[in-house]
Amino acid sequence: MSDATLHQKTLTARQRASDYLARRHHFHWAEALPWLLAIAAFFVFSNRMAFGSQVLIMIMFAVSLDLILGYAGIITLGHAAFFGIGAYTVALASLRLGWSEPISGIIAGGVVAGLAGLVVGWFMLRYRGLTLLMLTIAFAAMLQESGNLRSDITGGYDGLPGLTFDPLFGHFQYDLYGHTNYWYVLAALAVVFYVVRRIVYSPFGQALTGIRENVRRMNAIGSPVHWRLVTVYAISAAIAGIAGALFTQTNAYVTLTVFDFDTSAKVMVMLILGGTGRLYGAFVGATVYMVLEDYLSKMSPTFWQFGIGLLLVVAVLFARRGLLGVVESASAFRWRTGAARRRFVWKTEYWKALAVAAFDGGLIGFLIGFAGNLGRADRMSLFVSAFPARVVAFIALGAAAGIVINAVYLLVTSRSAVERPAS
Amino acid sequence: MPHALNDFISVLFDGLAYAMFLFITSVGLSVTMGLMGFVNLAHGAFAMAGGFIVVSLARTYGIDFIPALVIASVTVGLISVRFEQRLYRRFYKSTDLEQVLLTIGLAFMSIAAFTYFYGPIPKSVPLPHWLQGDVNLGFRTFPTYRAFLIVLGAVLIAILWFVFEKTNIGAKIRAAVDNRRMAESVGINVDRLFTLTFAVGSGLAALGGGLAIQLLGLTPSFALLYLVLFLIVVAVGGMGSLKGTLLAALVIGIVDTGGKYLFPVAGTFFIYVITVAVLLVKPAGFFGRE
Amino acid sequence: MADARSVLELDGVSAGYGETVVLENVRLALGERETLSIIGRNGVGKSTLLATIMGHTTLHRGQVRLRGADISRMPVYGRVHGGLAYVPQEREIFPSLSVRENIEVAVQPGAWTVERVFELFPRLQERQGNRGNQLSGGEQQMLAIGRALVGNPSVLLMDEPSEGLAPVIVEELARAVRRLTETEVALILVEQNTRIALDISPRTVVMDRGQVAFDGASEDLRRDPARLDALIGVAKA
Amino acid sequence: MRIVSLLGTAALAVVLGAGAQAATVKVGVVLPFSGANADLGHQIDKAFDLYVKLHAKDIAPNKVEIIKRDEGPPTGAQAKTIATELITNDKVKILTGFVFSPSAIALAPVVTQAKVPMVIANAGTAWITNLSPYIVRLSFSMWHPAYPMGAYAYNKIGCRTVAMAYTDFPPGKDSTEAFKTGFEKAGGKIVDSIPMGSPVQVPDFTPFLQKVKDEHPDCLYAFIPSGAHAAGIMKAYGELGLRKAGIKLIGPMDLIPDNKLQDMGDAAIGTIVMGHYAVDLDNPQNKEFKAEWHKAYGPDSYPDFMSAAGWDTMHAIFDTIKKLNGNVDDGAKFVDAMKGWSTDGPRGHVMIDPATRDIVENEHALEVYRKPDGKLGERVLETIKGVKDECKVLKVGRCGS
Repeated sequence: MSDATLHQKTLTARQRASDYLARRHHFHWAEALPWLLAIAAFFVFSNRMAFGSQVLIMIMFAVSLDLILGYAGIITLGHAAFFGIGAYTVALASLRLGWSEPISGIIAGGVVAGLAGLVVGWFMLRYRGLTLLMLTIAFAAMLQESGNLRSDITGGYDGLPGLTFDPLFGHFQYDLYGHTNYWYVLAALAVVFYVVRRIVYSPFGQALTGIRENVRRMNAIGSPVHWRLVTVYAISAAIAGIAGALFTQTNAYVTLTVFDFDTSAKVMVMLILGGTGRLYGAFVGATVYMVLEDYLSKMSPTFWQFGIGLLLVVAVLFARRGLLGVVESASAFRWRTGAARRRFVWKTEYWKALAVAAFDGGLIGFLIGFAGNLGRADRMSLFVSAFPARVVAFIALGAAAGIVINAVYLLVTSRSAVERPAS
Repeated sequence: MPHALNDFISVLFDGLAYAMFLFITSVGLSVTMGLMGFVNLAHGAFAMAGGFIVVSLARTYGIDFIPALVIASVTVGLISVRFEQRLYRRFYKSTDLEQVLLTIGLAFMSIAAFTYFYGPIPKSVPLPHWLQGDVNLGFRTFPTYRAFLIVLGAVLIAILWFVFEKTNIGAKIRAAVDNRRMAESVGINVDRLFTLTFAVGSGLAALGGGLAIQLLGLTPSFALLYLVLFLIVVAVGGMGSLKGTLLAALVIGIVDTGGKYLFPVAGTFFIYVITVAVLLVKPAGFFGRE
Repeated sequence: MADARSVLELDGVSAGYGETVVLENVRLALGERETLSIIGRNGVGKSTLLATIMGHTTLHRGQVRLRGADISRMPVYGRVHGGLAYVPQEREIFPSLSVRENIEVAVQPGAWTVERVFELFPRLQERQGNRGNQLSGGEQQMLAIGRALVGNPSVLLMDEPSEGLAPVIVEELARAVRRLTETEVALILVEQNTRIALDISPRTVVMDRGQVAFDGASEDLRRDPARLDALIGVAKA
Repeated sequence: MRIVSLLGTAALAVVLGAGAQAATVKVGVVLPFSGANADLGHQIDKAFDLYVKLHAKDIAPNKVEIIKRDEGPPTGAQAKTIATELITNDKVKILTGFVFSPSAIALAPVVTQAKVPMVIANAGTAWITNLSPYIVRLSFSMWHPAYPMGAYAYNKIGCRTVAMAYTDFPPGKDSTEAFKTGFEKAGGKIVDSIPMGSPVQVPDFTPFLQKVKDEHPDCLYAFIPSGAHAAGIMKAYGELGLRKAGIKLIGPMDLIPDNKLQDMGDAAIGTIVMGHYAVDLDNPQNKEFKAEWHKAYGPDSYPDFMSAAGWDTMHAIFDTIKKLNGNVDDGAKFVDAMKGWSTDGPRGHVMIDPATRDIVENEHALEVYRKPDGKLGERVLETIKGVKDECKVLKVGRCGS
């Protein structure tokens, strides 16, 4: 094959690829849905816009993570570093330089965080897997430690209070209800999201997905893997920085805890929950997580974490590709036909599985009942007297729960087995 | 005694004791991640469970600290078998992200559950008399509990080293870490090996949790609070490597102690500096496979 | 050919990696103590065939039977306990185990012991304390064979044992393999080196695009080079 | 009957509220109920609940409705969001709780804008009350115990040289700064000041205390958050044998929170702290408080300095509601009504300084000893009456603004 034909061939391939991308780039009508919901939320929950703004900020933060985690396959537990850099950029600019114009402020936050991402990414992105994970954690932790070391500048863990920002466009004041903030953050999110969407569906975005799928091959075909990764990392850092800047502006306050490991872990959990590598996964994940957290912590300020944990475990058991994955498979789902339904028979395996589930549920129930006695009672007598009835009740409850959960699991998984092309 | 020498001995001794705690608690995580490729962020929850069982046994039943430690490790080890068989096994072939979601969910649940049963107040446990006070080694005294940690750590390391390096089962574990597919192809039941090592790892974590009561204190947030520390030990040592984990625990333990002793202003900075330095030079950790 | 005395049978096997199908409707039976070579061009599914017998692939259709029992759903280690052994193409020696440990982890009760392997490959005995990753290619191949033998298999699967080795070593290995054909064990040998393959086994299978293109006496192919060339497609041009 | 009791309590209120209906006052309680510092939140929450339960009748026919929310981690952000919502969505008229200073700091502009009083039950960074005219603090500032401790340590305990060790966050710096000011004024010498890591994690305290041991000062002044850190540092202190080496442990009351004291064991005996409350404080109000507490939460649960402040906080809120006869819509009026409020509570006599809206309370030098019944207790060595926040008196740093 001559060079010329080869060249021609790549050209047409490239042409086809860009046609394909252009097609995918068209907006699907369903994509308007989250935005319409966000606007509707304003009118329905107009008293709760302080919380609403925080949800939008977390969505933006999760989108930034999706860009590197979902599309480039970079696993990080230190993304709070860039969120924090953005947050402190606007805080320090306002406090020390008197630069209080909000929109230029978030741009500055994005630029500073992006530059930091560029430098750090250049060093770190030679590594992958656990090594990279630990480097990202260490970077965020070192920023936090140095911030505390210079608490004369950063305000340490008491933070920088009394930040004031100019009215938006010199006109809109920040009200107590957070209405201005909500529109402001929503607009920022829309702009950022548009950019991210462009990036993802560009040839650059496709190259990233290629890197995620197979680094070695991308290296072999001469793709500048490292620089691409660094570039996307910097972009992601910049967006995280913008989210952080908005965080500072809407709160008018920032402390060093923005760099916490918890912040990084939480945003990652939100994203995986919603579904990685699908843009709107960040919307679903962040919203579901934060609304549920808010709801549960209202219901039980002390034990709400149990509900969140359960959500995550159940989500990962039943929704392998995140919550958005469920929606996608639901839209492609056809209810079993009569023939398929008949094929679902209660085999002995299922009975066995249910028996095991009952045993496990009973075991857990026993442990809970038992531990409950151990933890609650500091005296033996209570333990002895309350032992039988309470523990037996817990065993029964656990066994019943085990059966129900497993039955549901079996039904769901056997359904997907039926869906497979028949042999 | 010259001042500098005294400093040096202090750092070495305290660092060693701390390192032993880190090793005991982290080694299970290292093997889980190395052998099964499973990111178990609920490892700290097993450690915490061990700690609380020790508290319950010692305070409710008046069982001595040492037997309580043994019972707690064995119990948690056994319970972890069911977790592994019923829950974790489904996720060996899943992505890291799903494993993260599952195990962090479990950690959250455990925090809330233990808060419910034990409350949020830090727990303590009565130590036997022979573990209190100082031991005099002639030239200076050392806290007995720390000395006990060092001895216990050394004994455990010797046992683990023997099992891992000198027995057939150890060789099988190493084979499975090297190449799971091939290990199965020579007839090793890797699933059962996983369950076994997972149980031992969780049991050791529980032991670490019991030992931590006296060292760091024990509250339900223990499940996630020290997770990063354990991950650091695993990453710096190299996943699945026993001697790597030991070396990492020693380096982290002694450097952290030395840093706090000599330059307290820099706080925990040193741990991260060491982590970054080691990983930049040896990305897979001291004894990890590239 | 699938008579009652076959030790291993593949019955209408379609298999591959994940959704991809590499093998299609493969039928094959191996008699007790029989030796069989599989040849064919690169990428026609020879290695996949062995991997499928071991249980490393996704079986889409068909059955694999060992001594008449269906092992299609049996885990890999179960198949080994049932009498299969595998020498993979890349040797896949455990790098962090010593030579002796590499063999010891695979031991199943039976006639083959560590000592007997050392008799077959004296060179391994000399290096028994070395780590697996310190061996030369030929030594690794010997170790891989020895490791398979101590499992005391009734069927031994060997994937291109001669690949990438110096001719002298290849000869030494070929001698060892010939000695094995005289023992109790049945042997399936995937081999690039057609000469060695036809030489070692009386029966040869030629594969093409995931299917069995020829299954018969090696002698027929040896006598008819044109047919052989046509079958293995000889990509020399 | 109800009218008679009303008449007895506030004649003026009856006149003012003649036409008014009985009001339900919504009070938002923001405390850390989950996370590493959950036990601090629970200590205060229990006191709140107890007070509301026992004294609901005091404000009849008005009622309070308590809405509890999780303060979350000490970031300020979550507390700000949920407290803002308490105001905008739940329409609470009074905010209270706040364990962490960042929460109070973050919220200051909000309460100023919303004109909702914020009654702080713990957060101790000294300058918080300067941030908004709607902030009233019933607990303490770091300076309350630490500053008088300086002089007391030099004059009464006999500390000539002191090493300070503190958790490296603003309250820690505040507390050591205050102690240092008082101590150096009295003539003492600080030999070292050791930051012991961030409040995020409980570290292994041994290296820090080993350093102190090797420096051999007369006394060790330690500030740590009163949760798991307190238990940790006491263990390290005991284990390293610092007391045997002649180094006395002193500090603010955070060092020996009453609900963790029994677990601290022999190591704690001889520790001298400055504080506004101890379970063993001998006054009738405290005896009653303690009895009710044990009745409600069992004999092994103890109130501590945070609970005592929580009790007084709710007391002040109730008294003010009563005083205004339930007309609490005007936040400024509510704060005005609180100024100068005083009572004899579990802590002894306390008063809200009208000038600073901060508490004026007694500080006690307390020593840990073993009681005849085998339990640990705290005995009062000396009481300093009517202590104000000296940070604001001396106008140190941000306190001056």
